[in-house]
Amino acid sequence: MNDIASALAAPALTEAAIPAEIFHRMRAANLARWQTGAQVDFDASVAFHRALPPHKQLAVAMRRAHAERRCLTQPRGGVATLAMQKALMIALDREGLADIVPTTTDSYTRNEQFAAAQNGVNESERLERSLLNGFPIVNYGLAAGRELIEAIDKPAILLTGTAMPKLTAEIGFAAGYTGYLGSGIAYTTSYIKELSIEEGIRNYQYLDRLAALYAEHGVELHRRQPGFLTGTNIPPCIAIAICVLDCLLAAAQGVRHYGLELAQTLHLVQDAAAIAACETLAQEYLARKGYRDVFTPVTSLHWMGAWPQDEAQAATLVSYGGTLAAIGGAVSVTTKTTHEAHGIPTPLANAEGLRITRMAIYLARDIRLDGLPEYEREKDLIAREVRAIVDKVLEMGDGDVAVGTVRAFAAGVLDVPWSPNRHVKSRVMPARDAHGYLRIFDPGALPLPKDILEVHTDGLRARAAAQGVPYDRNLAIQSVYELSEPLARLMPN
Amino acid sequence: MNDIASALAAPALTEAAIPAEIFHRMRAANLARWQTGAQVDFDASVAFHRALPPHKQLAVAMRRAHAERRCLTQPRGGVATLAMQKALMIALDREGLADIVPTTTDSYTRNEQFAAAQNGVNESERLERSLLNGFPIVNYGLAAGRELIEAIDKPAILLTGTAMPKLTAEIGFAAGYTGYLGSGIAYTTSYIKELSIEEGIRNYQYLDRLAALYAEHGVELHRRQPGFLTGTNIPPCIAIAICVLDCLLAAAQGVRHYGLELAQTLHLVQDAAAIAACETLAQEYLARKGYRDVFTPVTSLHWMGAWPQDEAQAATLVSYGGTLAAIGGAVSVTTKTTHEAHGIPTPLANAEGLRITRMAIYLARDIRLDGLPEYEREKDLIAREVRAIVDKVLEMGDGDVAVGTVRAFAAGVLDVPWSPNRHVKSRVMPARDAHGYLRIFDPGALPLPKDILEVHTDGLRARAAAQGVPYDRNLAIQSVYELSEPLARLMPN
Amino acid sequence: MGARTLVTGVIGADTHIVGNRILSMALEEAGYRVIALGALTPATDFVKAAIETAADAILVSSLYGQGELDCRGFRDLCVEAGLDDILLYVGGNLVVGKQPWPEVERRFLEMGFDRAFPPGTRVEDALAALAADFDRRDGDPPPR
Amino acid sequence: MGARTLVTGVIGADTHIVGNRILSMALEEAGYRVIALGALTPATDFVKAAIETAADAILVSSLYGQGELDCRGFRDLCVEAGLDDILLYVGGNLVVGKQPWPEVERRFLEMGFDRAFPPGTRVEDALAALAADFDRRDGDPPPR
Ligand code: B12
Ligand code: B12
Repeated sequence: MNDIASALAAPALTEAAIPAEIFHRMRAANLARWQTGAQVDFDASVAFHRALPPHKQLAVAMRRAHAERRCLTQPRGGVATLAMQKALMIALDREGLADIVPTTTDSYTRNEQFAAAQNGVNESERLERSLLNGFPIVNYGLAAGRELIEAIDKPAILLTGTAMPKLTAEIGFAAGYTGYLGSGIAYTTSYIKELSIEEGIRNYQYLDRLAALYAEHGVELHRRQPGFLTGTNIPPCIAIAICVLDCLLAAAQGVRHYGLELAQTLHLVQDAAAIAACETLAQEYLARKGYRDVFTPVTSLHWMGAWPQDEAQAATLVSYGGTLAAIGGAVSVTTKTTHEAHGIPTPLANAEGLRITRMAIYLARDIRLDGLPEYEREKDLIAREVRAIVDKVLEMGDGDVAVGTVRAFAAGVLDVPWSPNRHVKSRVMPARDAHGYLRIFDPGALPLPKDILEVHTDGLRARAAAQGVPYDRNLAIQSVYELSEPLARLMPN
Repeated sequence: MNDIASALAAPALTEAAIPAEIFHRMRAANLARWQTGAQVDFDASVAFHRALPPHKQLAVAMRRAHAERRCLTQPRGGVATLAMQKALMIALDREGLADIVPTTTDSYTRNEQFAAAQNGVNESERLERSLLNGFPIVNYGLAAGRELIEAIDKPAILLTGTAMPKLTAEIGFAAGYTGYLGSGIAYTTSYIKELSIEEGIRNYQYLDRLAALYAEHGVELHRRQPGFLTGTNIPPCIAIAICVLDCLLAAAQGVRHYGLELAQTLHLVQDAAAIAACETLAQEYLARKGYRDVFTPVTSLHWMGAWPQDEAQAATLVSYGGTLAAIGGAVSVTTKTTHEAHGIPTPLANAEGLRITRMAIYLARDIRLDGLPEYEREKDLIAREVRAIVDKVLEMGDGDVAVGTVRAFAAGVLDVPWSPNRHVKSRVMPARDAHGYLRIFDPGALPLPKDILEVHTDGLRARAAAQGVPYDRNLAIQSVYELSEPLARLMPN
Repeated sequence: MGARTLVTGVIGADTHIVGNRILSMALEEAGYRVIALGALTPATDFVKAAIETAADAILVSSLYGQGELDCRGFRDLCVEAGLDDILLYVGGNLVVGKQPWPEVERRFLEMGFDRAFPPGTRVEDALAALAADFDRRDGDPPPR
Repeated sequence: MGARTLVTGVIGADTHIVGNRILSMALEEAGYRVIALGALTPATDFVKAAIETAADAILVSSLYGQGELDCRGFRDLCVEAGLDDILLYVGGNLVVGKQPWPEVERRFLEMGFDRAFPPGTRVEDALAALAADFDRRDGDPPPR
């Protein structure tokens, strides 16, 4: 199907906005791929969105929170059946006081295996427990989506970790979801094995073009980029470089409201610096490309790497995750739970994670690090790293972000650690240094200046020395496990 | 009994060390007050302490942690019977990874109602659950204490919130406890209604003289001052002023290892500033009085005011409590649990609180705020406040700390919020300001300079304005409840 | 009929004065005559004060967990002193540890308290209960 | 006898490659010949690879929770392909949500896996199990 879609799109890949009538034909082809696609009526959808009260519109909520320097809370959450999903979303809204209520789609839907998803629904109903890791919204279709939107009193966002978002997005927006998480570079490098970066970019150009179409009709949606990538020790410079590139691609399609996500490193100074640098750099490159009116709020994500089995240790990661987001000045935080290492949380555990986080935000609401020497240094470091990478990508694309990105991944100039995707070199190897900063052990072909790489290497050599272990790749592997280790090993008496 | 003891002491109150042979007679009289007193053999006790391995000596552990910039964890914990107490201490050591294991005495023992304590033990054995809020170590005596010390592989500290520590300390030290929490000013203002400040000071002069006697025999004990006072919104300047005065009184008796406790305000900057200022100011006044060799490590205490009933919110206070202690550079942290608002925690919940805290310390281990403008400002503010109070006290005592303290409380120059003690004016009223700092709403007769009081008043007026409430005493009462409020009220969507 | 008189205090060896003081202030503001005995108050002192002031109710606070021991026989003390049906409330963290409230409540009602209040009770709830109980009593015929 | 051959991969639509990759690296370092199929691998691809490489064992990873659906009939596929008694391991976060491990383990053993490994298993445990099972098999008479 993607081939048809891309055949319909501009023959050669470019960042340029998809022309209206080509997009029109692309949509028709897309919606024809599964029966529920036929339920989508664009004008009716626009009308529905316009009728939504402001407090159920995520774009409004994010702009307000940004203006008032508040940090909103949002969990993840998806289960197999409509009844279960409705109960979950209500619990997150009421018991969890979530400011933003999610619908996470299941992994069959993410890979457009709708028949398998249907089987998952049936089995879940038979066994009366969810056998899917998310809600198959494409199978359920428009009416079910509307039922969920009406069941809650908050804005809703679709979390669909996929490189193939086109049907899910059409149905989700039509149902009344006002937020959509996903992007062409980030998700293609992290959620799929065979799909090329080019295809992934094309698929999200469709989604961004669709969001822009809603905007043309007076409906501002919250598009969001999942900068967490593989969630596994992603150094801020890699996450932010890809945030910037995905953002430029979205802006080119006409998107003017684009959130940026950063997974926490769990180092207070590095995270605060990364959050600040992320928005500054996005705006810097948007301005360079001539976009002066794109809103780019930053969302901070609770630790995305391996979690400890001990729920006490996990509670700390949840609580600290709220602290980091608040002190970093994030506009929202995406929460996890004490069940993280074990499995998808129960609604109760999920709501509890939200409250732990919310309390942490309250306590740190007015704390900022501006003026702290170490913080200012780290911000500058990150900015220099990101510019080195992004400038090179733009150069390789002769100014075209889409083309530059594809070439850069082929060359390893853009690289993502621990990527499942065959089209990503995944040579870059991050590790945690002596002071808890995430640094780069092996840069692969990342175009980072020598003096910057020394900062990384020094910290990592210091760690190896402090632990009395050799300075080798095992540092990177140890760092994958580090925060999941039991305290008796992590911090013995 | 206290009358005899004080009659035996120097007739008029003074800070001067109790002369050896007078102290000898005081000890004899004291140990004769309850049968287990006869079990104390000083030389045998000294021998036992000398035979303890270093890792079971709290003085050694605190000095090491201070040198290595580590933050040790210590819970509270006391139950009625020996069997229960032993199981509790083993759980805290093994399940909680506590660096310091406590024995909290019950409130009858704290008030020397040993017959009532015995009844509590009997009832607890009959009903097979603890009806006492601590362990009655005086009733159980020396052998039981030794059994507890031998059951664990960590240093042990006695937590005995009392103005009458003389028998408990004799038996505790003899049993092999290497740490003792308590001081004449702090506990007399917070734990008793009728006893005069003078009596309380005399009682702790006895205890400090006893610790010094052990030191003379080559046994360094960890004495510690409970700067948390009434635990209810104590502004750092009041806590630290009393830390300094209690410390000077202990030094005068010959103590050279004296820990200082500060309850957390739950404001990151204020707490870090208070911890730093506390040690600096203690050393400043010790030097002024000519003591150059007193070790004064600071311990940070988890929130000591009213806790939320919601265990999710409580988990955040526990976790943040570890973060604040680590970032503040405290040498140890005293932990609470998710049960705090409900009742004395189960051993499991207590151990869980320790692990939540320990994980938080690990994550923030290398974070410091030095150079952060707001932090440096707050440190200076606290220093100026403390000097204003302490200098006035020393002046009122014509240089004698004991005399000055008694006169200062009579005049309200020294004052403690929410004190149960008739001899404390308790006119001072703290409240939380617009940015979460603990400030002083009504200073009573505290000798704080006008410009400083304005800093306090401005922040509180800002809060009243922000909340649209009148600027009155209710701010102080609201502030007592604030952190115990459910999130739906504290931070609505 | 003049203002009702209430005796308040924290029973036993219990130093927790904050909640009791806030409660006493709130009761005064609500128009009651309040005899506040403060922290660390023996059971007998409550009764003595109630007699001396012809109190209508005694509000006992216990936070530290040993209230289960301190409060035993409290009603008997009152009866012996001739305060057969003075209104008796108790509130706070009444027992040691987190225990199911209904069970704790039962224990204290069996001790003869008219009402027991769980941890974290707010003053509004205390005021409402007093108002209700006094109203009922005003309705009742005077005790024999 | 040459090095044992192992097929590894993450089954179904599951993208979680980190643990599977670390595991595969560790198996190679331990001297095994490892055919790593990576993430998002259909059950049939495991079997195909096992036949082509005459593998001694298949190590299936499933982290995302849908393994309970993806792994059904896995042993049957092997049997149909003539791999009647190839050693089958499965590990990861095998089911949706936090469920009691013994029950989860039973489910996967009933599907025909020789061993199932709980969340957070370390590579050492995997290596130890393989060594033990291969030793046992070396002892056994060759299958009919
Ligand atoms: C502050 C505090 C202290 C301060 C007290 C300062 C002072 N002089 O008042 C200090 C630090 C000195 C302290 C000491 C101790 N404390 Co303390 N303390 C607390 C804490 C954190 C808050 C209490 C508080 O002030 N709350 C705020 C006020 C406004 O609320 P309140 O007291 O609950 O009162 C309200 C309601 O209960 C109700 N109410 C109260 N009485 C009554 C009566 C009636 C009739 C009615 C209707 C309502 C009512 O109305 C009040 C106003 O809203 C609580 C835990 C918590 N709640 O978070 C522990 C707590 C009460 N303390 C406890 C203990 C055990 C102690 C100690 C024995 C030390 C120890 N072993 O750990 C010592 C006491 C020594 C002694 N001799 O009593 C335990 C009691 C355990 C239990 N019941 O199972 C608690 C619950 C903590 C815990 N979970 O372990 N403590
Ligand atoms: C990192 C991570 C991600 C990354 C993965 C990056 C990548 N491409 O690999 C990203 C962010 C992309 C991601 C995405 C998703 N994730 Co994820 N993720 C995690 C997380 C946090 C860590 C996983 C990890 O790398 N661990 C470190 C490695 C070293 O350990 P490991 O993977 O467990 O593997 C070890 C052992 O399990 C064992 N092992 C593994 N396989 C085998 C096989 C055999 C035979 C043996 C013997 C041993 C063995 O050895 C390995 C090495 O020690 C876990 C939660 C956790 N564990 O903390 C969730 C988790 C696995 N993810 C989960 C989910 C649901 C998802 C999503 C579906 C999104 C969603 N709905 O929330 C998507 C997946 C989409 C898709 N199509 O698959 C759930 C699974 C739920 C369940 N089973 O009930 C988890 C448990 C989180 C949770 N509690 O909800 N995730």
